[in-house]
Amino acid sequence: MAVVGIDLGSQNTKAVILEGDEILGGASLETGESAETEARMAVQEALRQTGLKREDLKAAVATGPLSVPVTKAVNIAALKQRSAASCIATGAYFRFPQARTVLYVGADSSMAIRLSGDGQVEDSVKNERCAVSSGALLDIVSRMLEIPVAEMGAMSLQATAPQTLSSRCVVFAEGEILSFIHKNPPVPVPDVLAGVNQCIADGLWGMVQRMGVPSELLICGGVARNVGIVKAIEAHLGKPALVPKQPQYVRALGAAVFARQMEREGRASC
Amino acid sequence: MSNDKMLSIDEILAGLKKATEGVKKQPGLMKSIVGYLDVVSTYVERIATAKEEGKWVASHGTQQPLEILEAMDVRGVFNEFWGVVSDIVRLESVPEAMSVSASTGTPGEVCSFFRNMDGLMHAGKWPRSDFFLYATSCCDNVKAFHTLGRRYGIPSFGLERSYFPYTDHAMEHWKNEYKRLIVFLEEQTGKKLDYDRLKEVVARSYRLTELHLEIDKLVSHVPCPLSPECFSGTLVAIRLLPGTQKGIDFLTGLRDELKERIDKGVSAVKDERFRVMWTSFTPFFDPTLMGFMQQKYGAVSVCDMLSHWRGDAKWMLDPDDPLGNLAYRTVLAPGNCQYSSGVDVAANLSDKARRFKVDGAIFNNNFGCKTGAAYGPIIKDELMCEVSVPTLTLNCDVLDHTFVSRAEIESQMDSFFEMLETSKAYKERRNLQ
Amino acid sequence: MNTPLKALDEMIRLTSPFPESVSVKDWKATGRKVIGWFNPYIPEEIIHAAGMLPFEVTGNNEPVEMQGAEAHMHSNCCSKIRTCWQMQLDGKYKFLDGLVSCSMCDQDMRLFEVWAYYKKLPYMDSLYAPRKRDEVAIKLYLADLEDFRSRLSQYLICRIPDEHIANSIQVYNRGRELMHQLYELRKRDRPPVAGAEALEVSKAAARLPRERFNELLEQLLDEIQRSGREIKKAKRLMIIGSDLHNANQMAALETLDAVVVVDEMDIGIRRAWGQVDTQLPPMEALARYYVMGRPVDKHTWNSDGRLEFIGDMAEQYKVDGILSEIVRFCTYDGWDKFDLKKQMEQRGIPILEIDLEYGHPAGAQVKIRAEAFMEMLESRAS
Amino acid sequence: MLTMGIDIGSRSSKCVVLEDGKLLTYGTIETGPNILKTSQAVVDAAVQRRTGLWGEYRMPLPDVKVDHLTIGDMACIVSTGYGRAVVPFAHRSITEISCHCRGAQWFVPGVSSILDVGGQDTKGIRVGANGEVADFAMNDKCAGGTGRFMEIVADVLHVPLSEIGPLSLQSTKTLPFSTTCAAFGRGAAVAMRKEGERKEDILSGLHEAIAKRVLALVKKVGLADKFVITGGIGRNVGLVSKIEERVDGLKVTLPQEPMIVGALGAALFALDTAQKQARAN
Repeated sequence: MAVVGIDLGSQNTKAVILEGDEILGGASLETGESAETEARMAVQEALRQTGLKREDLKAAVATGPLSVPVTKAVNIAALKQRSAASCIATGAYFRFPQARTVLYVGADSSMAIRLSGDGQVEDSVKNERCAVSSGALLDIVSRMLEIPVAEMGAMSLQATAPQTLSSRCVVFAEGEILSFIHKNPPVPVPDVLAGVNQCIADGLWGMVQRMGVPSELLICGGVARNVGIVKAIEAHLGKPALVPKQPQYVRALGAAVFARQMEREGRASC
Repeated sequence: MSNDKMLSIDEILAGLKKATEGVKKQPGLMKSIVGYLDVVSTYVERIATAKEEGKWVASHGTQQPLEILEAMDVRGVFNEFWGVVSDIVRLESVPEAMSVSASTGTPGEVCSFFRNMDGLMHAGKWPRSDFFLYATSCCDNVKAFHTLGRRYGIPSFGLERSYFPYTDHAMEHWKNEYKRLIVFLEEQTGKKLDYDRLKEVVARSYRLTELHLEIDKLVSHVPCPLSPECFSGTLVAIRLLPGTQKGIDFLTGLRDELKERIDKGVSAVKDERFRVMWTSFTPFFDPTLMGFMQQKYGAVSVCDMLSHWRGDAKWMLDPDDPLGNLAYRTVLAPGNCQYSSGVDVAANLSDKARRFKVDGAIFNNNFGCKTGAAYGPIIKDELMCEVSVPTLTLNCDVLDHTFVSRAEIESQMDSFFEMLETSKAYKERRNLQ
Repeated sequence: MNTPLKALDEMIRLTSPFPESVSVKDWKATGRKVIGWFNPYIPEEIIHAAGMLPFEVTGNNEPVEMQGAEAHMHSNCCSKIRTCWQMQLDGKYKFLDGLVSCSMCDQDMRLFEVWAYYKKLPYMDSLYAPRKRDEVAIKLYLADLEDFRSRLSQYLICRIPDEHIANSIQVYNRGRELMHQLYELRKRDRPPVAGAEALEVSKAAARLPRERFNELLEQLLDEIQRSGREIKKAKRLMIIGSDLHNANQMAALETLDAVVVVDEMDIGIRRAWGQVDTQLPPMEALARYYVMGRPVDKHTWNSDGRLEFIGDMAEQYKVDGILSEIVRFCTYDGWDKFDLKKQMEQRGIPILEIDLEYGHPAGAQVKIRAEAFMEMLESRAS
Repeated sequence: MLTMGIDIGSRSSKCVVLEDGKLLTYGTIETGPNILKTSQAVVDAAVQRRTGLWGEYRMPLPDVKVDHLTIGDMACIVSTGYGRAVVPFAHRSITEISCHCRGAQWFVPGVSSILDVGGQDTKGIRVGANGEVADFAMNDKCAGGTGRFMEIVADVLHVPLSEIGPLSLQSTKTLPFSTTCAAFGRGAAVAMRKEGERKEDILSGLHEAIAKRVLALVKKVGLADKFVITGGIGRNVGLVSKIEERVDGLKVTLPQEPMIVGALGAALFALDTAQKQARAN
């Protein structure tokens, strides 16, 4: 029985189709005007990959940083809304049951979650104001330095003398970076990027610590693809962290797992 | 003209009158809401009419012995309440006042209660005050009273309370401060304090305390009989009109209605799923939030830190020593619990959580409140290990509704209440499975 | 540009690396205790009289990256206490045997609580300092001081006698006297020391055994006399506002054509002003000095005196402009801003307000303001 | 005598050439990652009379050939703005504060208060009796009221910066908007969109919030007639109208070309220096 999980992120909308324990397909497309449309398109794309039809989807769960109803989008009778935290936790636990702390880093917001042994959320904290601890800064820097976000992580690892950003404010951090590249001679790009990643990682580490010192830390969300940030967090952690192959799908996967549960509990039929 | 957005006292009065008419028509509310709004309107009206009635007006902060003011025909304007009532009447007023405050150079990072006052005074919309009264410990913002007093030529008097108020010399000093306050008031008003009248006021104030404690017991009943519209009823009576018959009548009515509701099995919400404690202030910045939480999550607000009485609140030690009683009262009284060490506040709240059978706590981390910002985590950790009550920390501004969007709050509450439901402690508390 | 000051270099050597410095290590090596404090209303004399080293808990010349401090205090706390707490988390303050704070500044008190809750030290104490300046306040404060002395005595298992305190008062008075002399020298048209150097001196006062500090300061003054050292800059500045321990940041400002000749900081001028009355019983004398003996500070409710003091100093030191550096979220400085600006304008002294995070360097944000301010002073002059 | 002013801002760069204090030509481009290239490019833009940013020219320019001009022809060049320190061929660098003050008076004689909303810094300036900077204030340690903040929001709404102004004027209700944090502001905008709020209303809320903040800054130093808004933001009719609502009947004066006020001020300072030198020898 196939089910779908939909994640309405602030930058990308993702859909993951799950059957049993197998992920059949996953799609992600940029968030634009209407949550409804994107949800529909994402599901369609995912269906296309699996060769399934809309009717084959027996249940759906939608989630995201904002609880926006998308019932119209995917006309599946059994559609529920689950909170971001639960879906991240469930998605993480599904593949990495050993994870005890989950750090989710999205475009605008990030979240640290402590899990119980059976994958339940024990505590969670969201990023604070005036603290660079989300992907926001990465986009800005990427546009400023004309470097694709995808390459920023790898590039930062070539840093020889990483710069320290003193400001925790996204805009002022940008200002500081400007003053680096406007120096004469300009600071090498990798050193700037290393500083950016370090700054974000420090902000995130503060959140992780609120959940207590983690035994096993899983990092997910789109920004987890930035190896520079992951490395910087691992430096704090003192050991490798768990990172899924496609970290950006964890929340959608969690939603799918909830959908599967619904479907199994037979709620889908009624 | 942007200044028009800022509320004058007359507009507040009008707004409250309108609200009173509104609730009379609105079905499903507690009867006491009328009395509630009456207490609030009376309070504001007393300030508006003070001058023509030959009374004085004192703008003041927390920890004031309002009974002394009452006995000396001095009517208080509690600066924090003024921000709260502004939000009830018109949400746009406070942000406007605070931008005026910013234009005077006051940083946007000090307490909004005071920035609101700062802005309204600058725009000439603060209630005309004869003098300012303020007190410590903890909150450093009270310095604003002296600062603004200096700026607008309003005499001010500050009461100094030891950080640890229970030592003999601290209590002695605190009581002595009240004596100095009386001297100050007598100089300002040219009237002598009538101690017999003070005793009567104090006696009525103590009656209010007793009623408050009765009401607390009723509210701790499961399911909770108290609806959001009357949530701050006790606080309003105790903090605005202590020692007045009006206050007593209102709380008596509230108590009786709660009894009645319990007997009839009426509760705040049909399906009470969560009992919530506010571990700093309640969400003044969004007056509709509590009602919303009930509807969406079945989460009922049962208690908060602001209306907390320390210990057993038996402060009437010696009926013939009103000052001694009051000195003791103000350190026990609601609204003063937070002026203490985080560990002490956490202990008080843990005890409260037990008594009110709380499932979850919400800590409003007011951007401008340094005290809260620094002891929020201690309270959170204590509640978890003492009574296994988890806390949701909301970063917000105590008065400014624009600071954090409802969508933001909702998404955090979604996560929080889903988490609560699956937590072991919750299941045990509700003996589920 | 200028002859180095040997005594100052020695102070810096002894107080480095910060905080567990050469002198702290030497002190601990002899089995003696170090008591940390972080509020100007804690009388170092009493700790000194107990044979312990009073050490001011602060940040220093480098910004401290927040890496978990926000787990115990939210990021809307003053960045000074977050910095100190982060340093504790980083193990920088493990040499402390005890900690004393004061509720005069709520943030200082909260730092103390967080410390007591998450990392208890053998001796932890706090006292209340009054926000008023009168006889009643002195009485209240004196009572707290006596309690403090008793608790410290219990910790020592030996009563701290009045004579010891009297002796410590002598030592600290001498230190104040010497620091005051240095401030006097900075009144010269060409001051002998830069603001950054003077800041290092007053920081050392709260980090070194006071006797040693006094010796070095005597040397320093002597060196200045003999070397005829002088600093030639176009503009004279005054720094006021929050306690900033970052001398690099001040040095960066002094790379402009200006020198800082005076300040209004608890860690600066207030350490150098006034004397504890040696005729009175020592404890009472201390209470009097700490409540009323120093220039009015921002913590006092009635800060009229503070604003007046700032104006008077600005005039006595013939400053061209005032830099008001305020650590973000500081309530006390926040509420003085408006009247401060107004009163200084009445005196015709331009004032530049800079908001910053504690310990952070003078980045582009600060530089541009300072440079524009200098241009403004320039155009006023011409 | 030719003098040049170059304003390397955090977002855009401008270059102005004066002939004996009269505007000869100017150009504007976006600030690129490499400041040296940018300063060259903006000079080219000026001599080619290109304004990359806000489209068509606003200022009438003398009808003479200028594309042959080089920096070598300049008697003096003054740089200002974020990158002022690294313009290789500048003889002097002066801060934006002084330059905006000077430039504003060229456009609007008798100006007394200036608001400049830059990418990183927002400035309020009070002009003294003799045209000197009498007082100034810049945004405190929060970026809420900066042009960059506005861009970040415009960006998530997929509206080009040049269009947010006109669009916001079509708003029917002003949504509450917080300026306390760029990342949160961005999130809030996305949230409102997802809840089906109209871009117009979101932008109107944004402009309202920013107007409050930036005006507080000017009022701090003293708001009086004539009040001038400089910088690219002067082209944002949405923000300007919100500001006008809040200046108690005062009229907002816009320079013909708000973008180049800083660069023009720099060019005027360059003229002073050049003339001094001329007199010297």
